[in-house]
Amino acid sequence: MSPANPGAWSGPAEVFAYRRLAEPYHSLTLVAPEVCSRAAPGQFIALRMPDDRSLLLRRPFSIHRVDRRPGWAGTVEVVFDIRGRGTEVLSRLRQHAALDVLGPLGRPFRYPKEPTNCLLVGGGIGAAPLLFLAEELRGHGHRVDYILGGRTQDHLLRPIEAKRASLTVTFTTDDGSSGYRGVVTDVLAERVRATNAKVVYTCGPVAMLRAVARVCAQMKLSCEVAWEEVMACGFGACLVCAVPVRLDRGGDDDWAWARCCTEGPVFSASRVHWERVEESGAPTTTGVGG
Amino acid sequence: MSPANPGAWSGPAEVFAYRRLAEPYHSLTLVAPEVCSRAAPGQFIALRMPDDRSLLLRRPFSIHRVDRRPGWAGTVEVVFDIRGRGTEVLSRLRQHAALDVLGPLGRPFRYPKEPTNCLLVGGGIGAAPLLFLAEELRGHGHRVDYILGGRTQDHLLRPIEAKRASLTVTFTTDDGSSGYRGVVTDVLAERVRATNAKVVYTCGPVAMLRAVARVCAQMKLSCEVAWEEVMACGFGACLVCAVPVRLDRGGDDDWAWARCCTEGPVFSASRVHWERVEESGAPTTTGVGG
Amino acid sequence: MTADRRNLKLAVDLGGVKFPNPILTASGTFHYGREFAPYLDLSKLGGVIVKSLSAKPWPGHPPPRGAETPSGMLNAIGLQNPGVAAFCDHELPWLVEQGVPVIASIVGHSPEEYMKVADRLRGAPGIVAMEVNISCPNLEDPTKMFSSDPDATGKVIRGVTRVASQPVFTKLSPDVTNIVDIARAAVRAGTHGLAVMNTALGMAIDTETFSPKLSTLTGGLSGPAIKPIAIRCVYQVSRAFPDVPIIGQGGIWTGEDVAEFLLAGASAVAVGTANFIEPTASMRILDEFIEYLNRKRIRDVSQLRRMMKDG
Amino acid sequence: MTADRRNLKLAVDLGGVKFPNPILTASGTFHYGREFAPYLDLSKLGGVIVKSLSAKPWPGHPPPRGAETPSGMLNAIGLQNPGVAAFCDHELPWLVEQGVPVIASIVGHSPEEYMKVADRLRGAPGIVAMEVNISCPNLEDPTKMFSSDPDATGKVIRGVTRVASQPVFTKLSPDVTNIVDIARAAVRAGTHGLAVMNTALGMAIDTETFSPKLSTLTGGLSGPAIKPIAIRCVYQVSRAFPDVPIIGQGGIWTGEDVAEFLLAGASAVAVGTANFIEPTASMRILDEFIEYLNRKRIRDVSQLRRMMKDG
Ligand SMILES: Cc1cc2nc3c(=O)[nH]c(=O)nc-3n(C[C@H](O)[C@H](O)[C@H](O)COP(=O)(O)OP(=O)(O)OC[C@H]3O[C@@H](n4cnc5c(N)ncnc54)[C@H](O)[C@@H]3O)c2cc1C
Ligand SMILES: Cc1cc2nc3c(=O)[nH]c(=O)nc-3n(C[C@H](O)[C@H](O)[C@H](O)COP(=O)(O)OP(=O)(O)OC[C@H]3O[C@@H](n4cnc5c(N)ncnc54)[C@H](O)[C@@H]3O)c2cc1C
Ligand SMILES: Cc1cc2nc3c(=O)[nH]c(=O)nc-3n(C[C@H](O)[C@H](O)[C@H](O)COP(=O)(O)O)c2cc1C
Ligand SMILES: Cc1cc2nc3c(=O)[nH]c(=O)nc-3n(C[C@H](O)[C@H](O)[C@H](O)COP(=O)(O)O)c2cc1C
Ligand code: FES
Ligand code: FES
Repeated sequence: MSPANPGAWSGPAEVFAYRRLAEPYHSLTLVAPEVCSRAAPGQFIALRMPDDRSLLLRRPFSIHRVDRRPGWAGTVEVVFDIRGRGTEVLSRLRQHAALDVLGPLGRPFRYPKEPTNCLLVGGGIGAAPLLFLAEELRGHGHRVDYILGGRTQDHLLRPIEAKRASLTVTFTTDDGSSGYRGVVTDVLAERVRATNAKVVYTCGPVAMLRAVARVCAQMKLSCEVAWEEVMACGFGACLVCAVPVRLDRGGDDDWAWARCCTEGPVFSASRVHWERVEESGAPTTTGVGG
Repeated sequence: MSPANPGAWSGPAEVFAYRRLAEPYHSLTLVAPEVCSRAAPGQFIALRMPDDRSLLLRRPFSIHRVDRRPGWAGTVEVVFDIRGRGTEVLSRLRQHAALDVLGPLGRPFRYPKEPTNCLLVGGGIGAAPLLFLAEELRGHGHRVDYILGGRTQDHLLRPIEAKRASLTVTFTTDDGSSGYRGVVTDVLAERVRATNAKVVYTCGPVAMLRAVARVCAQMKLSCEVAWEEVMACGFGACLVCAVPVRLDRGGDDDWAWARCCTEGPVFSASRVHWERVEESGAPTTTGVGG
Repeated sequence: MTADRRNLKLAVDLGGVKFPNPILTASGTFHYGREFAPYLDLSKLGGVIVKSLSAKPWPGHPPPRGAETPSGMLNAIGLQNPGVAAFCDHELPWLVEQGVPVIASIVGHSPEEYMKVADRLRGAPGIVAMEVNISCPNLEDPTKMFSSDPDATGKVIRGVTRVASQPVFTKLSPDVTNIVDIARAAVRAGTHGLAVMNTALGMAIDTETFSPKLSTLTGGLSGPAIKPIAIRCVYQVSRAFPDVPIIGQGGIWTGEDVAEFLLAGASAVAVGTANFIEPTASMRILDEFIEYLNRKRIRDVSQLRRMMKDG
Repeated sequence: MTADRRNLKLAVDLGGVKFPNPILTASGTFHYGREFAPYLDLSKLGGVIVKSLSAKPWPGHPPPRGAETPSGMLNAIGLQNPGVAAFCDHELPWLVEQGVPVIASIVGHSPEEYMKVADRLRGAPGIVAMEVNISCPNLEDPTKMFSSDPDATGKVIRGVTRVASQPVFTKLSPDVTNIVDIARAAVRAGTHGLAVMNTALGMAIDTETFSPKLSTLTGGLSGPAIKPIAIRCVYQVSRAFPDVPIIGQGGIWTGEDVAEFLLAGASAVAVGTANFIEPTASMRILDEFIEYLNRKRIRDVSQLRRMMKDG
């Protein structure tokens, strides 16, 4: 268990609680004081799969919330939906189970220097890091408003907590089962004006990030996006998690692959080279590895 | 869960109890009525490794004991020592854990037709099936005496139960820490005479089986040996578990590989082609599989 | 069968060879079927590929013949079998009686030996096809397997197709520089289809005893560990020969694995090592595959071959 | 280091190249070392083989670049690297400062490109050896990798050994019909040692989206799944060239795995994929290996090479 500094902490954590949330979502709270004390919104932890050695790689999860109550071992909560075998295994864990954790990892959201009106835009499970972010922003004296979207009412992640964490919350659902019928970007411009927001923080599917970033660019708002890319290591060693970014000089041909896990997962929307972002991994040449 | 007939039963079993025995040995009792009701001494069950899919193959274990108390779901007990990852995983199982079982498998010990004096010879963990055998033999009206060997006193498998299950018990240990200092075959001929045994049942390391079989051949006693060979399937499909046996006509060149899992694990010592039994897998040609 | 098969087309046609569903059992992992009868209804299988048959009985290798590896296993059975004649007399009739299509896997040390087996099986009732196992040392050059050389492959397949009365599937080995070259040699020699793939050559050493875990040093690696290699081989071969039907195999464990092989270009699959751990694996996999088809609203299995998004 | 190293000889000498212990980190799985500094003391490693370096910067492939497979993973990074010059200016000095032997892995699209990299590294301080990654498409025939052809391999290695000031290790691919033929070509071309082996070509398809899991369709398979293939390759090559030192790699996860590779004939090993899951994997593996040596009363690691019981 190396006291990784500036690196992440790595070691076994005990499951403090597993909770089933609304329909598709699950919550896992881990006792991990070393992670808890250093975690910032937008960072993630990489969980090793317990028992099953055929599941080789760690699974990355955004830090959903931390509990730093004094005189109490700090806990870290992640929320997830079941996508495959790993998340299914995690959903079967119960109190006192042990889990190997690596974290906190990655570059967090950055806060404005001056008190600023901030708008949070989350879609589906992508909203995971936004509650934590809302609390921290308000702690730093910023106003926080929130747009929370999902396919249906059940896919709105922790709506009550969202209400508590921000001044106003706007819900959008594809089927209209709750709030506005449509997607977050349908209401974005209006909410920006209504809340007089100067900074937008967003995470969710790439298509949504792209749409939000476009609106922000048009409205000249600074925008930070939390990215999701397949990872193998989570700490910068493998180069699996490639995200196309403009280089500082910024010409359209002047770009490179950035590592989502260390240079991200939070990127300034203006740094992402959107033209090069594939929404589906359409195959190119054939690769030989390495 | 197929009602396999004449095949084995296959399905999930609940761990009824895990017990740590003397130093190197562990005991696992499973609730498996379908296996319990059909099991005969010398047969084995094949346990699938829980959780870890990287451990592909089932592990075969002799049926140590069954509990057929009326009005109580039948249980099956296996005893084992830790050889590798699989047995280590099994040693961490506790009550109520679920385990996939296939069994009972293989050809059991055969009993004499007439009331006969039987001598059981077990070495180390190899003694696993002999308690069950002793009970059944006595139930069929045979006299049972027992030679139980091990490296040290701690390696004598269930000595008290051995005493209960047979008329006389002779212990041998390599270091003399209990009973006769030496190996089972040092006392075999004397015990045969003293007990007037006509049939010998033995299991343990190949070297021991070979020595016991030799003595029995010299003394013109019928002898059954329980064999241990690496297995993949346990029910006759893969041909991994090869044991060299003489064919019925029995000439030295007239032999074939028998399947330990279906034609054994119990073989008549006279059927084993001892000259072809390798005690260490000294490599021959190079294989390509298949 | 728990899964819902209504208005699903499961039957597949591999260049004239018809199977009621695309899930077969792989050679050497199902013996001649008898051992599985207590566990499943063989007539529910797409087909059974029997343990490879030689002209004369082959004794096989001494033990140890198997070893576990991470998500896989090594084997060195040595193609033990009683010979094609004994199979026809004692095993085939029972197997055919079960009402399942039988594929005869054949093996030999020379093209002539392969032809002898194929000849013995001419018109044998119930045998719908032949799978030629060319992963076998060539007596003319025992350092090489037929499967590692296009010419040796061509010789064997030309000979077999000449005498065989059934369609011939050539079973390729992954242990070659370019599997498409071997496939081409087989196609030119008249093979009707291909089986992709056989085990990969591997080895394991017991660090306690310092001895190899197999009596033969090296052996065949199978199981989920090799699935990515098998998918790659099926994809390469199917894209090179789109009209040659392929029986995919290598590490199949779930219904999704079956879909993955069909997407890669196979027309049917064979379940191997999974049969050892779960005698009913083939039935579970068929059920899972049917559930997958229903979930994805795929009405005809043969559509999958054309659904992969590879630009 | 918890394990007891007293009167153990851990240092190894690979044809003049000395490492304090036989456990190195594999190219592309340790980047240039910086990312691991927070987790372990690099000076405790036998050596670091850096991510492959090309003459000019290589951008690498688009995502997705990785996928998990049973006990393994596929990758298609595309040899992304900033080029040998940037490495020498910005990375090498820091790495050398850590007090760990550095092996430079080099790659190119032509023998000339390989030579350019080797030339740029001539006499570079701290670089004790070069590993030539020939698992790269050859521009003269992009359907082939250098590693799949003895002549192409010979050309590259002859060129590199001519300009390199450090001993050269040629890294072989398992995806060939006869790995000994490629090894022979490298030895004849003057390679000082061999690295066995690189990833195996594999593929995976997402059955939900019908898309390949890698943007490049195929990629390199690594991890415990391939260990049996790597052990077989090391054994074949070491028995063919007993005097050529081998760096074994492929699926190493435990101290026993290290012993297995040395028994097969390797003189040192490289830990790869394990570094991703456990940043401290190399140190744990070293500890476990030392415990193994103590348990088996082996005083000098180089003894293991001669201890295998293979008749
Ligand atoms: C920075 C970051 C933060 C994330 N935060 C969350 C979160 O808070 N809640 C949540 O539910 N999910 C989150 N994800 C996605 C989550 O990592 C995947 O859902 C999970 O890895 C799937 O594992 P699986 O075994 O269930 O799925 P499988 O598809 O079986 O996984 C197979 C392999 O693919 C990888 N993989 C599959 N999908 C993804 C993905 N979308 N992103 C990265 N790797 C993937 C897995 O890690 C594993 O290595 C995050 C991903 C990243 C990169
Ligand atoms: C018919 C039969 C009855 C047996 N009865 C018992 C018993 O009652 N108690 C007991 O402790 N052991 C028994 N064994 C041996 C037991 O199966 C092995 O100890 C066990 O499989 C080791 O698994 P592992 O993962 O701990 O060891 P590992 O060496 O890690 O196992 C790796 C692989 O090798 C196989 N293997 C390793 N050793 C043996 C072996 N000796 N025999 C068969 N397969 C092996 C394993 O099944 C597994 O597939 C029996 C074996 C057979 C064939
Ligand atoms: C993500 C990744 C990147 C790799 N990059 C390189 C590389 O740049 N050059 C190279 O020679 N090998 C590269 N390899 C291969 C490894 O060096 C190693 O040979 C292979 O992964 C087998 O070892 P392992 O199973 O322990 O990972 C890479 C492997 C992985 C998984
Ligand atoms: C124990 C065993 C025996 C096998 N025997 C044969 C054989 O006789 N003929 C053959 O063509 N393939 C044989 N194979 C290979 C399988 O048919 C199959 O092609 C291979 O195992 C890959 O599939 P799998 O990973 O699902 O097992 C054998 C495989 C195993 C594991
Ligand atoms: S996941 Fe390995 S570099 Fe980002
Ligand atoms: S273990 Fe498969 S035949 Fe005996």
